[in-house]
Amino acid sequence: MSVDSALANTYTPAEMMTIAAARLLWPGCVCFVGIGVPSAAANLARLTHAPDMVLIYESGGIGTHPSVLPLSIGDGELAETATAVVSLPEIFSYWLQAGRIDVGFLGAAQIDRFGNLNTTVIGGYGKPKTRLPGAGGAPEIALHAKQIFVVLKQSPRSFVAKLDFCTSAGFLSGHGERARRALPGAGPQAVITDLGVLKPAIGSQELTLVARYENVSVDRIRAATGWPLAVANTVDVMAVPTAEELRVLRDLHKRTEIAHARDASRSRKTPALSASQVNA
Amino acid sequence: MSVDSALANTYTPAEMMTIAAARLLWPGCVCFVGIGVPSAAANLARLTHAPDMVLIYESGGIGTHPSVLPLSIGDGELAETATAVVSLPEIFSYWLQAGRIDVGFLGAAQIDRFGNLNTTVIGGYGKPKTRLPGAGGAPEIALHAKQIFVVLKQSPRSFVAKLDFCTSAGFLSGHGERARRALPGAGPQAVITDLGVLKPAIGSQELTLVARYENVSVDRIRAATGWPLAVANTVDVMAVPTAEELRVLRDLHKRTEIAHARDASRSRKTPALSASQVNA
Amino acid sequence: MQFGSLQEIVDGYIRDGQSVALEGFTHLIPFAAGHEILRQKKRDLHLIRMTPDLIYDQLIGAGCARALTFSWGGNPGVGSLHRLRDAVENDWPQPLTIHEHSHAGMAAAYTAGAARLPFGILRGYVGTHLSRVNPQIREVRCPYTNDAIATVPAINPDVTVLHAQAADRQGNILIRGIVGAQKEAALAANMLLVTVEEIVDSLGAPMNAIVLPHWVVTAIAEVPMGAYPSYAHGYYARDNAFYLAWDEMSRDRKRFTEWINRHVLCSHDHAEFLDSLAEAA
Amino acid sequence: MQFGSLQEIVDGYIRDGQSVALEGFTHLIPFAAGHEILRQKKRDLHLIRMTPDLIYDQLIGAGCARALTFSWGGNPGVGSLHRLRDAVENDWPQPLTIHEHSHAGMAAAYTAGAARLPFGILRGYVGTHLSRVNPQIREVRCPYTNDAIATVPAINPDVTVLHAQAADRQGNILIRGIVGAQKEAALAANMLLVTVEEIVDSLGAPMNAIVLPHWVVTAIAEVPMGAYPSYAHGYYARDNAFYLAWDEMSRDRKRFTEWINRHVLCSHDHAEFLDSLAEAA
Repeated sequence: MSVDSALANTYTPAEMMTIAAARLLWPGCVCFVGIGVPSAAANLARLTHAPDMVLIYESGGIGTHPSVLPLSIGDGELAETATAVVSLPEIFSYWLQAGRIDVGFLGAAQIDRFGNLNTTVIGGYGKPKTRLPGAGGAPEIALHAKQIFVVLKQSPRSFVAKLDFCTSAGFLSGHGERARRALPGAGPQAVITDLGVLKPAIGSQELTLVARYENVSVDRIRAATGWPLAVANTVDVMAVPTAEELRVLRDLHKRTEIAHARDASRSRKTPALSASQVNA
Repeated sequence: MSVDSALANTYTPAEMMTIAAARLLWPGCVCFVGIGVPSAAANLARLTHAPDMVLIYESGGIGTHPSVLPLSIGDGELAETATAVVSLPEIFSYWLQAGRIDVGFLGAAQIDRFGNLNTTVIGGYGKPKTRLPGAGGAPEIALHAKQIFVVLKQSPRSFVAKLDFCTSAGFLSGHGERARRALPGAGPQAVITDLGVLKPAIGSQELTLVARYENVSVDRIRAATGWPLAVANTVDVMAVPTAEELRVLRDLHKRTEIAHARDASRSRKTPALSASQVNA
Repeated sequence: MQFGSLQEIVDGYIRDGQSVALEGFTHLIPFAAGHEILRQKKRDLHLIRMTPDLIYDQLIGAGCARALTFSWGGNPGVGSLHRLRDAVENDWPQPLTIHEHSHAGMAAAYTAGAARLPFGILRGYVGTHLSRVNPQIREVRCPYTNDAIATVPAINPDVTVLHAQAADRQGNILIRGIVGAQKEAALAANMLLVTVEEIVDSLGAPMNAIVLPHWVVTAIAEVPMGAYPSYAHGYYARDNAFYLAWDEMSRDRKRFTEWINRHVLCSHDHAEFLDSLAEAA
Repeated sequence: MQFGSLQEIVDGYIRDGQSVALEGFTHLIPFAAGHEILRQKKRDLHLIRMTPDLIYDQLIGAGCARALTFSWGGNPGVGSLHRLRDAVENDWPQPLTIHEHSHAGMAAAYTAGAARLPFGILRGYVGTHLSRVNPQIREVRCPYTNDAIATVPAINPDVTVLHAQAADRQGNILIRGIVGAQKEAALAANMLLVTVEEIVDSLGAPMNAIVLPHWVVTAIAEVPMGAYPSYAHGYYARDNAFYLAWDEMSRDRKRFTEWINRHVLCSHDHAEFLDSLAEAA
């Protein structure tokens, strides 16, 4: 066994999920990116097969080229490496609402079978069991991006028959409702989990398992879904990560860790210093 | 007779009009300025009794400090000497509409007795006798500035009983209509002409002659007005220009002529040169 | 995004009958692009611009335009546009339909266009006759206060043409100085053509500068002095004398037509236009 | 515009019961000002911010707030805000009324506020439950297309508090880097308080930089490191470790209260707060 294939055999489910998401992106695509897996996936794609992708972060960076992953949506790295840094109202009006985004990435606490998402509350809104961070950019990303990729871990708690709250529209009740109501974007065209990939069925728009990862059975994916999961006639087995994908992704994460550790130690030392001496 | 008083005796009606307008401005006032007499008056005030005035030009310059008068509303001098240069949509929304302007200056081709202004057409709109440049910023300056100063030469052709077209609202039909319709600004609080100054009467808001310039009779002003002019019980005679006012104003005009002649000769020489060598 | 000669990009993207906005607020007016449109004898254009100035006077006088959407049509700091007046007053050389706004209204319409909203809102036009002559000025009621708020329909030109200081080799565009509504007009358009003073390796733009990214730009042509007789901040000053001379030149139909023939139509490109002016001087 | 100490300007301008927006989008978050509000035990505040983060978690946990208008309430890149959650889920230390938006809705509301329009419009909220729980999200019909367009009421805080890189001696403020909705929040407010890293002779701002002129600023305090543990571009980096540690620290009411007492309430000012953190490290 070569070193490369040994490397490829050691990937984690989270890495597979990131790589599966990255593979869906294409050269030149304009991608609205959030923190976490979406950011890792978009930058992995940019550093491998899609070097001329355009990354937009809601904090205002257009065409960012971060060398490390941001820990927050507003990290300085995003401003320093951007073609343009604009205000947040402008990002949401002139760029997202204007229909300039090819792909919007979203995560969620809950998803239903039509790709509607909840990031607001578990339980009732007035007295929730768990108050989640809320909508952020998601409702309008889900509305306006030409298509949405949803990235989240698959479990009966997250893949639910009925959302506690609908924060962002997917296909609503399916069967063409999104198109009938003339929502501008095409909605969630792929849901990438740690087990496989779901896509909306033609006609019903019900999320349907179309690909599984190596060593993950369809039954396991069914068990991780809170509704009777629709499964395509043929379920592909997604190719395992290539050595290059893993190397680039791990390098990216390693650079990120080092950079954030350095920033933190520098930042905590600075109170004693004159502010303008630091990082100016 | 001293040199200074000799100087003061040689002023033109246009100079008197500019100086009369400048005297109405106060330290710290935020003034929305157009080209021509308003620009000269505002800069004269800034260079004499109101050095901390804030000048805003609709082209986007906030807090400009031009050393020469702009020939156009978008001269480079306005950008180079501004505290901030913003977009035109921002000037009209965040600054004018937001009620941040103390004084807006307006000129006009026609004014009526209630301070309504026409800068659009003489004759009918569809087939005008004279097509004028049009509204520009005037309708919303007239609406939102806390008060308006109108500057124009007085003649029966410009001071008319009935406007051919209402481009900018003054007091509408007077007698409180502006207040009843809840227009945000207080409207035209002074009309400065080459003969004297008119102000709205309390109650009716009809423009009323309150001051005349030296050697200009009330009868002459009546004759220059296309309606039976209301005249205040006491009409002040405005103080003649001081030597300093005249000196500063003439210096400003002289600097302006020299600068614009220099720019023009430089600009016409440049076609043969590499663009980036010039003025970079 | 493609780079090309000005001749190529005007020929490639501007068609008779389109709505075309050559924006610029005194600064960075795309004169060279306007002259190329004139040279290529485009017809029936719906011209859009807040401040149609000399280049629109020329296009209108040369018979390129059927309609004009605008908010102030004058020679800045000088007076009237005589060709615009002649078209409105006397239908010469042909009738011109006008859609008239205030600056604030047009700014709101471009902003709505850039945001792909169907309309813009403003507190504006109150007490004026503009809404009587422009039926597109309407109102909505505020759902909270019941106030009447003016509306304007979004402006989305088929083509917006800008002049800017620089593009980099990727096609990112830097605009600095007085920017008017250029960014909004650019983002409101279906196609965006840009002439630039120069194409550079790096824009060197400050962090919050006004940069239009390459993927919203349709085509770019390098045209030094492309804003002349307007100006490009950091490159050359406005030729105020030209604006003054135009007032005289443009009053007479025959003199105007001769000037257009001699300097614009008989020039092959902007460099020849500038040379022909220099020879005449 | 006045210059003062942070203690003076918070004491002078922030009153119990006001609506207060300490804006900042990850960058330039006015932590020092928030701590001073906490030290001065302001009560019944209606806090406003797109992204209430750690400083709002602290203000809410310390009992300063009766209401919160927001669009995303989390610890950026880390997870939940435990004090915000405790207030919403368990009314601890007191009930918190929430007015919830999306980022796009809140951006439109601030923009309307800055422009002094009574409402903002957007294509937004379609197909979501947000308008069910926030009755302020309504709609108007487009007067041209009859499309339903979402509306939000303008946000006009009594006081907006920003942190910026620099002020000059006149009180003009320069903000650079990631700017979020800071400018809109500033111009929407009735009063604007600003802390800055330093007061300088000249801002040296590029021509189209984001500068708030002195005459829209109510008061300025020089507070070096005033955004810590957030960051100020060009001055210091974000202390990501603090954000991670907060997740642990803030889960428990007692540990939270002890931390606030020890580091914020027992510090006289921001410098002492920073010292007390350094000692604890």
